[in-house]
Amino acid sequence: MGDLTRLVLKRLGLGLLTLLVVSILIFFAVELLPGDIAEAVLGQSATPETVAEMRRQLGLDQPAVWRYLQWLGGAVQGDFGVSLVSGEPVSEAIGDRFVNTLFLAAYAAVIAVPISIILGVTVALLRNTLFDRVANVLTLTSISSPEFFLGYILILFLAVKTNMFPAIASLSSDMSLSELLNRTFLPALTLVLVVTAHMMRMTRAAIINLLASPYIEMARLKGTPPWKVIVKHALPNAWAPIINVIALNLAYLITGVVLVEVVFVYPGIGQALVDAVAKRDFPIVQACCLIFAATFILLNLAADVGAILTNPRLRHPK
Amino acid sequence: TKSAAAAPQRGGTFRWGLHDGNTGDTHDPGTYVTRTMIFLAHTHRSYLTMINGDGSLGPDLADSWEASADASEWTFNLNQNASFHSGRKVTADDVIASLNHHRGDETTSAAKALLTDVVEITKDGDHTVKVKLTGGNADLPWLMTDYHFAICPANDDGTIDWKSGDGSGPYKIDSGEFGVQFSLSRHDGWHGEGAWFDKVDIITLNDPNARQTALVTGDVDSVSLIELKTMALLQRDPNINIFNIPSAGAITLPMLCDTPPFDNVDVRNALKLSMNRDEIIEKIAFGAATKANDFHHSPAQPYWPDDIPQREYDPDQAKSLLKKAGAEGLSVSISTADSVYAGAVDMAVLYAEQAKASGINIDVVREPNDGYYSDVWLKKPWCLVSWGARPTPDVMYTLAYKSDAAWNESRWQNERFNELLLQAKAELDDTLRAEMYREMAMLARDDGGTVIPFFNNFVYAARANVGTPDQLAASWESDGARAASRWWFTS
Amino acid sequence: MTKFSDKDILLEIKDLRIQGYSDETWVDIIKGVDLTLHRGEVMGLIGESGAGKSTIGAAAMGYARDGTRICEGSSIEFDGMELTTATESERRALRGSRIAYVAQSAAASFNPAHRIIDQHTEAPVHYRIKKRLEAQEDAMELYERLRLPNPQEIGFRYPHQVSGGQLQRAMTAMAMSCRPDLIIFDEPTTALDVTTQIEVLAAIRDIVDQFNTAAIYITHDLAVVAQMADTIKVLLKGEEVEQASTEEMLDNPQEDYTKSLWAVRSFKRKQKSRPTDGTEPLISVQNVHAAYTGGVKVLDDVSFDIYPGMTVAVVGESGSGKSTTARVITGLLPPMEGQVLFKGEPLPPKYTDRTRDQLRQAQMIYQMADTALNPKVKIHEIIGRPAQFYSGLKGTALKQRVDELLDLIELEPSQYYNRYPPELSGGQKQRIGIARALAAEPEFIICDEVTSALDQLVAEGILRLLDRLQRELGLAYMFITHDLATVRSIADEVVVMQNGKVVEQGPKDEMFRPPHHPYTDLLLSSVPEMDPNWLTELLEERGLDNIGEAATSKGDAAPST
Amino acid sequence: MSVFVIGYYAALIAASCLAAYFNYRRTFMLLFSLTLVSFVLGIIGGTPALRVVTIFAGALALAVGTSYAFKEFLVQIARPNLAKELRTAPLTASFGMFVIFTYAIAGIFAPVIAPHGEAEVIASAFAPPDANMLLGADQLGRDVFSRIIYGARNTVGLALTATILAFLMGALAGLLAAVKGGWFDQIMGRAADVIMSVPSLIFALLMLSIFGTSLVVIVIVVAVIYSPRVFRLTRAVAGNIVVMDYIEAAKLRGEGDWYLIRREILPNSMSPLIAEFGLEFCFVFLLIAGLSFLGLGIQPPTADWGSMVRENATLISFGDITPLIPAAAIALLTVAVNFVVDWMLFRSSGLKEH
Ligand SMILES: Nc1ncnc2c1ncn2[C@@H]1O[C@H](COP(=O)(O)OP(=O)(O)OP(=O)(O)O)[C@@H](O)[C@H]1O
Ligand SMILES: Nc1ncnc2c1ncn2[C@@H]1O[C@H](COP(=O)(O)OP(=O)(O)OP(=O)(O)O)[C@@H](O)[C@H]1O
Ligand SMILES: [Mg+2]
Ligand SMILES: [Mg+2]
Repeated sequence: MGDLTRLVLKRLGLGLLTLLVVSILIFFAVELLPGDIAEAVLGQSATPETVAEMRRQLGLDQPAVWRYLQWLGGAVQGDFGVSLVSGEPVSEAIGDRFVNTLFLAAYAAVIAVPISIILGVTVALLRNTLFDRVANVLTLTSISSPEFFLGYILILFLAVKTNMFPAIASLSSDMSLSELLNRTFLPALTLVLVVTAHMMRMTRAAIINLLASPYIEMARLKGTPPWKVIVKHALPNAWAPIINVIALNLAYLITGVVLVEVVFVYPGIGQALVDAVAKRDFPIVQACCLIFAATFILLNLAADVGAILTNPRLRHPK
Repeated sequence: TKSAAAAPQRGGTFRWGLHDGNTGDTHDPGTYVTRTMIFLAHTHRSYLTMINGDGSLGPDLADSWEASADASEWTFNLNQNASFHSGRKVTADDVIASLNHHRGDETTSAAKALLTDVVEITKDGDHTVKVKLTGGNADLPWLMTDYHFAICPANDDGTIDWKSGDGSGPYKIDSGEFGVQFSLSRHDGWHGEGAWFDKVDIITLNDPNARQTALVTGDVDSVSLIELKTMALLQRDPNINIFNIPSAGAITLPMLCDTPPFDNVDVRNALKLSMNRDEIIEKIAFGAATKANDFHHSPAQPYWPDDIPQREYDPDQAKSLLKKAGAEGLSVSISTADSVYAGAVDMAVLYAEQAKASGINIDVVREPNDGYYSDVWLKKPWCLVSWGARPTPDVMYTLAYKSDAAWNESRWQNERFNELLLQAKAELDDTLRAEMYREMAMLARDDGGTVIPFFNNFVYAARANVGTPDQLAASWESDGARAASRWWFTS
Repeated sequence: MTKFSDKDILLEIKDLRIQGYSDETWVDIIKGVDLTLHRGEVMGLIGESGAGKSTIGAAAMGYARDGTRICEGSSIEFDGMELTTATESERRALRGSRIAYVAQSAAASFNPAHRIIDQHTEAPVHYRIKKRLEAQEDAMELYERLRLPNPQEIGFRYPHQVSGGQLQRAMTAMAMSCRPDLIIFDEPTTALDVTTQIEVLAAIRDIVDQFNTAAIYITHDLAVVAQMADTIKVLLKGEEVEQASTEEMLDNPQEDYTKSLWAVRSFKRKQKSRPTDGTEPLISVQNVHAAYTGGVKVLDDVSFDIYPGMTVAVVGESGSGKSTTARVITGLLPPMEGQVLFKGEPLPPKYTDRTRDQLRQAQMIYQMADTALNPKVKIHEIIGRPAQFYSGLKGTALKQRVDELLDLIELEPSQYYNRYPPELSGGQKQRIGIARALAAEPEFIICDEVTSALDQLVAEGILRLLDRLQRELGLAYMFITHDLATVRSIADEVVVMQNGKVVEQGPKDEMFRPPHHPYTDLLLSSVPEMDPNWLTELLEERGLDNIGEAATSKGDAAPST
Repeated sequence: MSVFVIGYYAALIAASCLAAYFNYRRTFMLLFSLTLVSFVLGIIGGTPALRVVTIFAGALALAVGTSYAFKEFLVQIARPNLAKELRTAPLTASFGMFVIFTYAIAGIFAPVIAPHGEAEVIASAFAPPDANMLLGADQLGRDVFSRIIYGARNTVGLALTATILAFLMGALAGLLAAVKGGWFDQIMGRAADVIMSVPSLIFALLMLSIFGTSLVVIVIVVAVIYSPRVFRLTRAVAGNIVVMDYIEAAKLRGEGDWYLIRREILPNSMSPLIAEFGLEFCFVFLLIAGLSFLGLGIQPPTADWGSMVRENATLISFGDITPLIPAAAIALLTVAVNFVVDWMLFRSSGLKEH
């Protein structure tokens, strides 16, 4: 287990480095974006004097590198600055939203991950049958239209036509959990449909890939029933790629769902990021991107650790 | 409008879905830019004056106002009953501080340009404010309806406290999150009439589909914008009333008059003639628009000249003009973006198809939504712009057609036009003034650098149980942004 | 046939025909084989690779392997039950409980994700024969009987934590878990080295005797089957050649094919001795110490010389450092100390620092032709590439050279020129490996266990080929192997390695004459002989405990690749 | 009871009997269960439901027939080696190939096939289908069918270029990292992490705003966004290959990295890469469609399926199927590509069952 701890620490260290690079990249990318916060905030009514004045007030007249270092100095001490637009501390500005995003991601993941694995196992068992084809066609179709469109279709059938679920997922703090789950069901379902196909197909592929192994034949020759061959003998050896794809999709659920948030008016962090980019509110953009990057790094790490934990060869080295 | 005006009654929570909001919004009136903030401002703050449902100018915080003879000095008398949500009375100091917020070197207000000719603002007792101008401006009281000039409580040092969200409007903010939603409840000490609802929820619904479904499913009572594409389909729903209000908002296509080939007036006119406005109104605005005539003065504004001949689609004449200008086979590009106006890109594409008949090749360039107004507008030789409704032709012309205006988007220079603009501004005689505006319209139409296909209507909707006055204001969507204080529930 | 009465018939296969699906058509694999097996009888099934042994073994369980089907008209009757017409679930109910299977490679056939004991108890628990705990205890008992070290604990390890020989015994125990009536052993010892093989053979024989279990023992090694079987059936290309009791078969084979199998072991060539005229050794390994990064020392002061035109056999059990020595010579693993001389000149320790010509002079033929030939590259390119790379041949010259090489290894150029490696048999692949080495025109070739994955007829062919090439081209070989029979037939000198050290070296005939180093002795005596009583006698001679010893002392040995 | 209903049941039962007689068990089960289901359907949904079933079954039969014929066709024209492989293809795979083939033809010969130009305005907005316009008109009165055809060229062309570029960059980097190892491997790995950890829409927004929205930039940006995934996959696959003996043999021969990558490793990592290609291809479509959300996608009036869905997406809320047509075009292609991919995966798994 010492090895595992070492691996985790090493990866976390590299992760910090990655975060640093991401922050540099984001800072200068935002810097390179045409227009700046003053022009963005003032919009159509910007005049050169007001823009210049606003820049001065926000300290944008200082050199970019200097501003970055200032920000970095604060960030290292845990102070991610204040929103340039509203003057609110970054943590306050996006804290709640991040929680919302995590909630939606968790909601979708709790449904999608078991379903895709079960479905993946089932289609691997019934491979090349009608069921397999139909399941594949359905899931593939669901990922081949843009997610906002999928959202529209769900809204049409589940909200407008049958009125089963609310069409917009606006939240308030005094909701009970069941109400919350009901309100956010449609966005969660959309996300489920978006991520299921990928995970299901990877599960299927990973399992099928093992079916020609001698130990699978051995299991069959021991009289193990077909479903047990898949579940007990193939699946445990197929975890590594499956976990990786799950991690990738979880990362997507957290970082990539802007459009779903827009469609369902869900106050998540993706929307905040897009807005902040539009306003060139650098501290917010930076904080969002760092959160996303950290999520990604942690999930990847979790996937690698998971792959190790599910592989006895790595878990119990000789 | 479909709904009959029954007697208004009190009660209910009005859930109002608005079409434009941003997480980065603030309560600073100087940086109001999204619809959510503008509408919120009209709900929780007050202005000196307001535009009534019938389009006339009415009192808000100011009971009455009068001008000096040359219209260079104005006096506003404040309503003595007006109070902020905190309970404090509204005084002249608050008004002065609020207006000064948009003036001076330190300001970062987007409305700075509107007040450049204000010399000084003084008080005369607690409830009288005097505004002194460099020259005459007959429209100053109209100008005071501009959404930036919301009155906020003054601090002791002459700045305003905008952060707290305090105001003197009909509703006070209970809670809220920018770009998401605000909950408000009635301000009992409001000085005006109306405010029938007990509570108002303002919900930002950026996605057109989200707005429509929320309205259809009853998740909101009214929305501020309907996608024109689906207007006809939505109309079939008996539970929904659609309001289609002609406005002074316009789509313009300014050509930089100092940049070839647009420096040639014949080329400009050829382009104006190559547009089939009827088809554009039918296919892009789905009928919800008023045909424009290449001058930026709408029938919804005062002094509109109704006898100017409409310019029609005439490829042949366009061709001959081009021939005259030696610019046959003209090829130009026009920049546009989806965010300018729903269908803006389509409109440019359609225009390009129409212009082919005149032998003109228009290349449509879609620009990123992000940063359109800082990178494209005023910079690219020809682009597509959406203008909000301005109360009077003077405000509009001063902003964007005066030769030295910061936003003279077509860089059009016309001596006579500038002269007339100054004269009309200070002219208190309506007939003379109308006469001048007619001449300016002709100049803009025949010499100006802006193609104006139409004035877009405001198309918004409410559920059938929402009662509305007979006449709805044309200054903003949702009854001049004041639906919350003017509408009521019928059942 | 005398030992068993007809009443005790357990399995009767009649006119078995099995087809395999390849190239979009069904081809016959088994062409009408009959087989009768009595209770308690052990039948040896032998034949060259691809003869259909495994297929018959699986068919005895009513199981058609992936891509094969049992044709109509075949009959497989197990204990009165006709398997060809039984439903899938009826057939499945037999597997594991009444008929068990021991796979060729235990290392690959144990599921790496589960503990050995969990896999062991799966069948008894599934068939509700025993409760889990009971089954576990039974497993430990079986482990003990099979003389596995630590029988109480070893089952709780994962397969990768156990050596190959031990796994093979655990697999046998697993097959016994439901006390089946019939066990099918599919080449259970082919992947093991000689010393380990003996333990497994002994264990299998014991357990089968104890429980009076019938068995089908599949192998291609006659000497092995001689130790195990009561009757032997010889197969060739899906057809039966002959069947007889073991003694009869050994003493008096009837058919030519069977006789040819015997003849394999008679290949021998004349031993050469070192040149006495003072020629320098071609390769001289001098006091080499080596270790893999972060690991313990694998080679400890290894020295030996190889003279031009001679064959030096390096023998030793798995993990003794034979392949590592080869890696040091080729420069893949720079030594910690010591050096390698080529014609008296020191070679740079890393292959990347060697010149093209130095690389060309030492070629290597790998043990596993499957992994040594790129499956996606055509034969002519595999062979042609070294010629092109070192000699700059192009166009027709290159094609001519490739044809020449193909001729040399006795493959018809026109037929094989454009094939891919997966389209070749094991022996053919190995020949391609040889041709690739020859294409570089080296003076020295390292053969790393080139015959251990091949059946005897094919292996014999390879050895003859290598010998011929040596005579024609004057090559020197370093011949790594753990098979002493091969050493006997081909080597001039022998180097014996154990635990990274050279324990003995010298000319072959001296080495095969006692007295030996005790380890050499163990190796030599472990090579099975064609005498049915050889194993029994050997076990008596060594004593039971000694065999177990040999297994545990190298529990860590990595499977050779 | 109309003639149709009687004919319907008669045909089904006759087919079931035939299947039973000739001992096609699965066909029989399928047909007969369909018969039973049809009884229920007929009672609940009446004749229209049966008609739907018939149309559906007909479409399926047509697809099966086409796929079969197409497969035979391919087998006939292919070289012997390839033909042998093709013969093993299941019907779904040949259906996939047929669809891909059709799309390719549509894309390549778009100007010849499409009855109207992609930008040509010929009717009123949302004009219904007629003899002239198979699928009706869009919001500007352009022929939807023609735009779909042109879309095949523009969208697929763009997505294909971007995906191929992503694969070239990602695979090359992955192969190099696997072969070189050490610090190069580390740097490439970290760089991939960085790119992947920025949300793709934001990344695209930043890059496109900075470098402009020309087609070339779009292709490059999309490729950069997707290449890290390819990189990781390739690195993993190649990691398993570089330890093979044949790589060692080539290294011992003194071969350079480039030869190793090109001749030794790449041919062996093709099948997982191709499988990944199937899904990535679809994701690229969607990303490009998503770009138009930010106003950054393909320039108008170029027809692009993603944008065609987007432009009229809200109509779906009123049950108008206009946006479904381009969405179906994308879905069909995705399904088709993945059918082919499934077949390749199955082949590379080494299973031979039927
Ligand atoms: N699925 C299949 N499709 C086609 N041919 C097959 C299939 N499985 C096996 N064969 C062929 O059947 C023959 C017999 O195979 P089998 O595995 O029984 O041989 P074997 O005697 O066990 O050989 P080995 O000693 O190599 O294990 C071989 O020629 C093999 O190529
Ligand atoms: N790449 C490696 N890294 C670390 N240790 C290794 C590596 N390869 C081999 N070893 C270890 O080095 C020792 C010698 O291995 P080597 O492969 O030389 O044995 P061998 O005599 O060739 O055995 P075999 O007959 O099984 O091929 C073994 O203990 C093995 O576990
Ligand atoms: Mg076999
Ligand atoms: Mg070895």
